[in-house]
Amino acid sequence: MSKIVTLNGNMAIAEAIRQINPDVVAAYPITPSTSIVETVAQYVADGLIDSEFVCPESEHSAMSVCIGAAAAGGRVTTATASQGLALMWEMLYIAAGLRLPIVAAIVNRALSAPINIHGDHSDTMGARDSGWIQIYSENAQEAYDNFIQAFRIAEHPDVRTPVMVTFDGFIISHSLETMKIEDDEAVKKFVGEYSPVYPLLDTDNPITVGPIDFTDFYFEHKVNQLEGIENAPKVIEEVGKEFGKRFGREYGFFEEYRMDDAEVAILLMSSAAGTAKETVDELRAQGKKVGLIKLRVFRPFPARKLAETLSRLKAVAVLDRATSPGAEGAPLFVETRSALFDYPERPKIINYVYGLGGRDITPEHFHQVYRKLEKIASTGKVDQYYGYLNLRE
Amino acid sequence: MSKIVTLNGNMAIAEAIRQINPDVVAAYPITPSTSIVETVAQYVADGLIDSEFVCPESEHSAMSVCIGAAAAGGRVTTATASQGLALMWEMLYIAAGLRLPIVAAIVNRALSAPINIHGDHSDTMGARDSGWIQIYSENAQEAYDNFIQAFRIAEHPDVRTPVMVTFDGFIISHSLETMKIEDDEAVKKFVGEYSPVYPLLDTDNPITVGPIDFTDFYFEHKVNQLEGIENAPKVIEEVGKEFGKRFGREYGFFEEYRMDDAEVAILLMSSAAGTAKETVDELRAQGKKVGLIKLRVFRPFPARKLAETLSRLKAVAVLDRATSPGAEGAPLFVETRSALFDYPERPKIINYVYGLGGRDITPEHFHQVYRKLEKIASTGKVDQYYGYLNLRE
Amino acid sequence: MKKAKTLEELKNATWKELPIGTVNPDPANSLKNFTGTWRSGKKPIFKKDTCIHCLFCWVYCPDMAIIVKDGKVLGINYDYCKGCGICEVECPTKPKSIEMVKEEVTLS
Amino acid sequence: MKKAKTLEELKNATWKELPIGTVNPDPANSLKNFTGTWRSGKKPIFKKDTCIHCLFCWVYCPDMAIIVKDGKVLGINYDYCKGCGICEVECPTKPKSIEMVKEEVTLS
Repeated sequence: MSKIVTLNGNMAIAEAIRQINPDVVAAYPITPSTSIVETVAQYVADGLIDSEFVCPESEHSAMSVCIGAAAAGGRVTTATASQGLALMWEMLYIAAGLRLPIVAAIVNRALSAPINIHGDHSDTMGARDSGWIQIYSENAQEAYDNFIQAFRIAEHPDVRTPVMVTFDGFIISHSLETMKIEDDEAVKKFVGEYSPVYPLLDTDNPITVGPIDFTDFYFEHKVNQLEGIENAPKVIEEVGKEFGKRFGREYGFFEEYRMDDAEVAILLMSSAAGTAKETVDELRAQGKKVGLIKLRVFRPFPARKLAETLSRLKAVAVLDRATSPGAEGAPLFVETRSALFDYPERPKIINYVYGLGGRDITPEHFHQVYRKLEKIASTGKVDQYYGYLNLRE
Repeated sequence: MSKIVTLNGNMAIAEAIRQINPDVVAAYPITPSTSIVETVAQYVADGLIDSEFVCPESEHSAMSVCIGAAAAGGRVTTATASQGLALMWEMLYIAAGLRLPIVAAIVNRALSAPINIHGDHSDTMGARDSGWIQIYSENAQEAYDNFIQAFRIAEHPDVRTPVMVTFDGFIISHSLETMKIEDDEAVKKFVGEYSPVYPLLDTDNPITVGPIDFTDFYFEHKVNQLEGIENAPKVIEEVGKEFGKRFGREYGFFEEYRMDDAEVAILLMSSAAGTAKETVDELRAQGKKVGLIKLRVFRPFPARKLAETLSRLKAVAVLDRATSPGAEGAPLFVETRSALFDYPERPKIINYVYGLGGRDITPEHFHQVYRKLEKIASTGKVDQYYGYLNLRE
Repeated sequence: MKKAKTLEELKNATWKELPIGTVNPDPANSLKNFTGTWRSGKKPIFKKDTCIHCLFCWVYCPDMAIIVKDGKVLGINYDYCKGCGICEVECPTKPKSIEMVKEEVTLS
Repeated sequence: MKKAKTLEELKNATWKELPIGTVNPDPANSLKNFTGTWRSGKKPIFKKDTCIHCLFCWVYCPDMAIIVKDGKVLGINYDYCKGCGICEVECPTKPKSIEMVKEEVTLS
């Protein structure tokens, strides 16, 4: 039986880990992801799960343990944030290169310097070339749902690629929310048994993984790796639909909120979508044709689907919770503009950076953005393509 | 007196470090950058320079030492490659966030897995959000010239931002080349004396750097940081012109090779430009209107200047020596398409990934690309926007 | 060598007004950050009669809550005591010279 | 549990034909990689008369160039000797039981 409970994002992930009971959990505590790992350690100590819990000396080592355990043939998970993900960075590429279906919960937090423990997306955006699938969650319910689906996606024979499920630090990780936890057996059944492809522990078929690879094979191995993430869209879609059938909450690449006859829209990810939806409702009540697109899957980037939806609009504001210093705009903006390049009719697109280091974003700021979009839609002119929201300028 | 010598890329950088005699050099050896650090260590041991040479236990620590020494007020440099840069990744953001004008020579090498020691751009492309200025070099001469200019750019009062100067592993780092080394005194004079802004060793004005910064100041500090890299274009241009006046080799954001009346062009970076130029010459001899753009400065990305040049063309092929798994194309391609977004008349743009893990690229492959571009230019049709060069498919 | 603005001058500063590189121009400003406000549940009581002034409490305190003068422990500075209790744990005397006692906290 | 193709089958393989995850299906294939071809300048000569079979050379050799059987050093396997000379340095006998001597190399 599913049950309605009050949990925060971290507790919801810990619940999912308890239900899935992975073979190995290797993690190093870091704010704001600590309570995930702490709770799982308690579950192991209490005998609720029989996962091998490894607490190494750093996040670099935590990911290394995950890689070793996954290469051995285990179902493996971890959790981290910010500097923790940054210290794992070298090993992220190795997990993906070895096609190991590790699942990681990443609690988004700003990167130093200066030190800040609050939420923004600079950590996972910085890992956007690492080869991992990236799924962003609006709230604790989505974090829980996405984390469960992540195992199915990562472990699918056509994918075999690691997945990170992210949600905003403190705003989601530490705020209590009324949500649904599904029945233990139903979750176990949905996730299913894991069957590794080339486990190192299969001593009858000895292999080497990650060997030295000179100019004669590296290129082929890398393109072979890319096939996994290129196969992911079909699987992400199937798993999202099946999850919907079983549990009543269906997932795709992005959520379209009141987009049917929208002329202008905001595109963003994660927790700010909640506030944005309220603003959309207010403006819709006034008869304005505004909508919202909440991107769920950033890697693989659903460029064609997204471009198709955006190309029908007059003006779009892409809201990034990260920067790409020296680039012409933040990451989501750049990839969105690029995706629309070949369309003869394109909306005007502007970019706002918001919420760095956990800075609040409120309905007032969304109103400001929609006012700007309406002006652009009516005049056809963009005076400034890039700006900041709620910054002291 | 300048002199003509035969050096490889690493020796050229070591020569520049000898001439500049920085206060601190902190580095950990890694293929193919090792001989830079090895040679500098020898220079220190032989008393040719009085730099403090620190050999820490990892690249993470090497960058940490650089940060400490630069915050103290020193002129600081390092060198690394691939997994070394990957292990520094966490600290790269901190160097940039603290606005420390560290200069690093990065010898481009493919990232694991699988292990490979040859050249591609996955390492520095993965650091494109770190806040560092990135300058790519075609050959040893450019590596030397760019490295010298990097100190002027990094230390300029309006910039105060770290700079990485990159060149391709083995192809440039280990291949001998006839090049010009400028006079010691002329180089010292060009680079000038370094005057830190807020040195920690200024005990009369005690300060704290990199403190904890909550939601009240982090956003402002980050945008304040961005000002440095946004001010860089003017300084990069001035320094490149001044270098030209003093030493006869002028530098800008990109080199246009036979672009005057070109209708199609290839855009790429680093060592492959040499081979591409030969191919352009061959095709020009046949009367074909083909050209080449070799991008030198990737961060800050010269989006406006580049778009202006490209917008006049019929078709462009962007050649990336890195991938962005799950994105719609590789990094240089995505940013180039995005830069051209607002132009009513845009060239057709296609993307090729080449040379991963050091795979050769030869004139034959450039001919293949130009043939494709001519077909696109004449038909106006793109059948496939993304592909690989010299891959076993 | 630039003279940085003080923290007071930087209050509500825009991004343009901040010194570059996250420089905090106000040395030792952790004195102004009263971490004692984080304390909840228990607080340490110093008992001078049994104290042997080994300074273990001072060494182990993660903040600056143990008041020491001329090598002698004088008491607790509650402005900086987070209530972690390590001072009591590490105190070697019998009975302990620092004891954690219940503290009623009024949430402001 | 999938049976991977052998390295021989994978020679000149396209990216589509490779096993996923950089799996190398050929265990212990470093045996086929003759690192001795890297050697230049000097090679080790084993002198059995003074050898005390302490196996220091075997322990220190970074490759598999020291031939040992039943706890006894039998000689050098030049297929895997890169010529680093650590065996000579670490040999504790006087005179040394391994000596590095000049080797003429013909570049192929």
